[in-house]
Amino acid sequence: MNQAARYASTILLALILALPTLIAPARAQLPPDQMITKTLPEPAPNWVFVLDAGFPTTAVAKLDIIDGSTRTMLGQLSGGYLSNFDIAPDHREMYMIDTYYSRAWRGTRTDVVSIFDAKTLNFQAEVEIPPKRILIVPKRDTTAVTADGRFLLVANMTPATSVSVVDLKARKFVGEIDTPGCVQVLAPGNRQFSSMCADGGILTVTLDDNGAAKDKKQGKPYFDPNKDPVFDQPAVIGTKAYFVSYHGAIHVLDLSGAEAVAAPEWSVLGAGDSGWRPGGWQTIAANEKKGIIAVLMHKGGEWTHKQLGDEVWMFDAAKKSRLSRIKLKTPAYSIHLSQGDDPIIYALALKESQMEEYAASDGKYLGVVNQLGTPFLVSGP
Amino acid sequence: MNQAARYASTILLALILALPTLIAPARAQLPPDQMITKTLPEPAPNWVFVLDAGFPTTAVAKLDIIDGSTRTMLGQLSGGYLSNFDIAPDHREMYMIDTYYSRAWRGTRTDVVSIFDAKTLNFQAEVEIPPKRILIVPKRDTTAVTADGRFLLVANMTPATSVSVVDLKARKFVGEIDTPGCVQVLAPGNRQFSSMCADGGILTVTLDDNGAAKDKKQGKPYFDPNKDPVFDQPAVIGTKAYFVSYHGAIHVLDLSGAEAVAAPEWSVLGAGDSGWRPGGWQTIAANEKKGIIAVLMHKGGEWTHKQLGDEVWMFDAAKKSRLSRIKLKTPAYSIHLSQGDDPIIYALALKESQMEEYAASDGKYLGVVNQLGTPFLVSGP
Amino acid sequence: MDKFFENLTRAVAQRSSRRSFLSYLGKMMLGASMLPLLPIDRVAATARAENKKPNLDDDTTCDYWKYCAVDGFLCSCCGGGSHDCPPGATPSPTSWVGTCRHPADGRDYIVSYRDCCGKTSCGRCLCANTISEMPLYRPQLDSDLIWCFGAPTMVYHCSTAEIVSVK
Amino acid sequence: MDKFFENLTRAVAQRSSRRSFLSYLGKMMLGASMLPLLPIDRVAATARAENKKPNLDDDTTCDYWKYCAVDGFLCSCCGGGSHDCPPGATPSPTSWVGTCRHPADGRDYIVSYRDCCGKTSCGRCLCANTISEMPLYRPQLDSDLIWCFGAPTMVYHCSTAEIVSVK
Repeated sequence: MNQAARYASTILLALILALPTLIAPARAQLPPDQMITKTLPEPAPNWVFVLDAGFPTTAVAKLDIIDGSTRTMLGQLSGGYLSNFDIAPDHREMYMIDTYYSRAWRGTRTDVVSIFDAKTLNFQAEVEIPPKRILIVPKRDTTAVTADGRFLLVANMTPATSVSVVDLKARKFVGEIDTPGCVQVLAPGNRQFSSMCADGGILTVTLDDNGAAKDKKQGKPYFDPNKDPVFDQPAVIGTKAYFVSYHGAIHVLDLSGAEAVAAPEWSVLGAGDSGWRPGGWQTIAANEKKGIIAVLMHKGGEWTHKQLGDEVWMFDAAKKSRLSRIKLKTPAYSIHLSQGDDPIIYALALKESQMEEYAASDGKYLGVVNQLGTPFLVSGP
Repeated sequence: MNQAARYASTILLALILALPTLIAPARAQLPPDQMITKTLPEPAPNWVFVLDAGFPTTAVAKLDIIDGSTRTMLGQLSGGYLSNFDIAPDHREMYMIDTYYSRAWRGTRTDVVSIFDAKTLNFQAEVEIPPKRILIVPKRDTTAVTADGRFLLVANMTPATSVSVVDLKARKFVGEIDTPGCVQVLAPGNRQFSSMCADGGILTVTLDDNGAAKDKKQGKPYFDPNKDPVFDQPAVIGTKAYFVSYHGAIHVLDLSGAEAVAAPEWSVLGAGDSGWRPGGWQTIAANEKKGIIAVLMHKGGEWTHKQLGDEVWMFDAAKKSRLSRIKLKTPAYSIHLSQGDDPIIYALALKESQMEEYAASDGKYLGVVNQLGTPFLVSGP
Repeated sequence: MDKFFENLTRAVAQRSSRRSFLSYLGKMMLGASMLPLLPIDRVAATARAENKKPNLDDDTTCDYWKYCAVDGFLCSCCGGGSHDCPPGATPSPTSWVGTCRHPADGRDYIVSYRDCCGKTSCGRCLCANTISEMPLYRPQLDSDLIWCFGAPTMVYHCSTAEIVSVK
Repeated sequence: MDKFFENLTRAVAQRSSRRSFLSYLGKMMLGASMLPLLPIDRVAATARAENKKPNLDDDTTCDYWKYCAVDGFLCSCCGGGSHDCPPGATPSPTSWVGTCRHPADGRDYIVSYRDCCGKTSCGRCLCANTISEMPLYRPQLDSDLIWCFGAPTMVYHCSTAEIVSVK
């Protein structure tokens, strides 16, 4: 047999699927493998979603779906340029909010909401939206899904600020709402969203059943950005947004009404805590059921608000008192709390491409999930 | 002034360009900067092109243009999924041979040759080619430009093998040539190219002035891939291709005729070199003017052909004798020799994201260029 | 024989353009074990000699026995398994091949290294086992290729190792 | 004033759709130094206090004096300069701003941090200086945004620091 024949025969081999009926075992041996594509069960409370921005390129984002109880990777979603992620409240669908250029870095810009089946992770459909979404190192609240899962809201900046509304049921873009001077979308209710304004106020936009703006109310400043700005990534649980400021003030806003309502502010710093500050990317997390707040802390001076956190400080939200200080094995950039009865602290160590887990109750180190690229955001179902 | 006014005024500021005539200095001080976009001079012999595959994603390739004499970055080209790079022989244009999906990882695949002005690095035009180009961890000879700069050749695999021909003068795709059982394109002449075949032979395709195949000749096997396969990335200088095998045999093929002509084979291993092997990605480089060959070597057993090289062995091509052994500071994956009178060895340390430089004459370490992502390929003008 | 090779690969290419390609494969009646397996036979002989202490237990490590020639991100670390694609990824109908000796039963198995396609790189558990790996002019043994021929897109996600048969 | 802000940003957005946007900017007659600079003034006061030993010589390092609030890959390491885009990249007509004290003349300069756009990330010399940096609801001081508004594409390549004026 000549070379070409050998070549052809090996190419043939390369094309063969494992068909057990065709390749009958002559003697006891391992059976051929049957290749399948896995599917996912219903999300559990300790599942965790980690958004890898794909630095340094950021042209292709990636969402890791991880079971925090076993610290195993369950699957991934692919995205585009600086994509953001959301999940439907009923957990049936997942969304990547993407920007694509027809030639990756040149050509036509197209922004879409990519819809995935949450069980198969198969791509289902895309809804094209105006090519205006905020392009930024990923931030949680640049997109949001209303509590009933009907509308997906996308914050825009051109640099004019507005919000695109997608009807997820009809799978179509239904309109754009101007939010002058206010950015991001916090959507604790079914027919409204809140944006954060330059003056420290909150704009509340009420929607009608078609996703159009019915009412807009800009609340008075809740904090003074000139004195002590709050981080722009609050922990949003239910209808409450938990903000922490550069200097450690906690502002809890109830976003359920037509205008945001603030609870009295308090500080994470007690006597002897001088020099400690919140810092990182996602600097605050909350578990409403347990009434606890976690804040990522480091020691540093003014404008160290992005310094990695060495510790997570746990607080009783009602008593406004510290429960514990948890030293992290590896300094973290973003934290999240699972929403179950025995919450886990998830801490993203950006430079080490890993996520560490700690028990919120006693700070016990639970383990690590590594090789996560450049993980910026962490959230849960 | 209220918050909104302040906000507006700072946005205004953010929009201002440095216009020295508008901002007259009141007293002695640094003048405003005048922002420009730089341009490049004519490529010098010690320039070097490094292709960053953008691992792990590989969706956006990047070409670094580096002045090897000063070890400074001169500029970059952006690419797509597992792109390859070529430069026009007259150095007026540069080419990225790209694959794009309309949604980065889904949608419609489009393969294009992207044409850049070599002075401004501005994108000039694209030529769409059949979406069949070989998608592989970047290899030099998956594309080639003919010596006169007229045609750009793109090796395809579907897995059927063929070559797409682009007329660079007319900036259009002119046709596809089947190359059954043979892959890659080596193009030392104006109207021909060579491909490497599964049996160790070389297919020579002669082109007419329209870029169509006029003649095909498949030469007898030059080496036995079953016994000692040659690496598929020869150093191609002028009309000669310098191959090295897994076991260290050197095969020099003259590709100028209608059929490749082999010079007698010889080995890089002498008495006492037992256990050393070529290995890495680009494992061989040559400088024809100086008559020298560089081979990347390591100590290892069978099937260690991708092990990083600890040393570069320099040979006199005519005398087939070793000139020197150069120990690398950092093990390298790919090497290249500049084509000037005092050649530099460029050695890509893939894991360290850097390129080290050594004098070919005496092995002196010259310095390093770092932060190069995942550099796989290195070539020169 | 060149014609035969050409026809085969053309057929693949044509089928690849249809989504129904995968269903066609079920009907393919290629008696792999009856075909002469050169040069894989030869390659495998060497491979066995080089294969050091493979493990039988942990399919998320590069030295798991089936991975003797795997090159890429292990699907086992990405939500799949040693021979399963992660959710939402498509098994490629084409693959490169290798031969790995099972450390317990001592037999040599033909292993098909099938990529899971249609998502960007998983990025975890990168392995680069090169036993029996050949250059691009022997594509069926070249693991650097994107082995997604016939899959809906040529975008590589991760790699699996599937036992095809005992040798 | 909200309306004014809205109109301004709308105008930018509209012009952005035309390639001629850059040429328009030459005609803009905005007397920057005459505008009240709050909250930048306030921010700069703190910034000065925090700014430790900036260097005057090496614009490829993060502590070069003009880079007190830079965030991104330095164009100086990418074929550009401290206030020049690398070949083939487009200077963004929009930017975020900061105030840096020159260590020799002791003056405070308004610095415009303009991104070079239209190529994928340079990937070299990443700096993340956060002096005076504010959250997203103060976008003009947020360096995490892709500041390529008005450029042909919103694809970020690298960052520059351009002296606008003495304060």
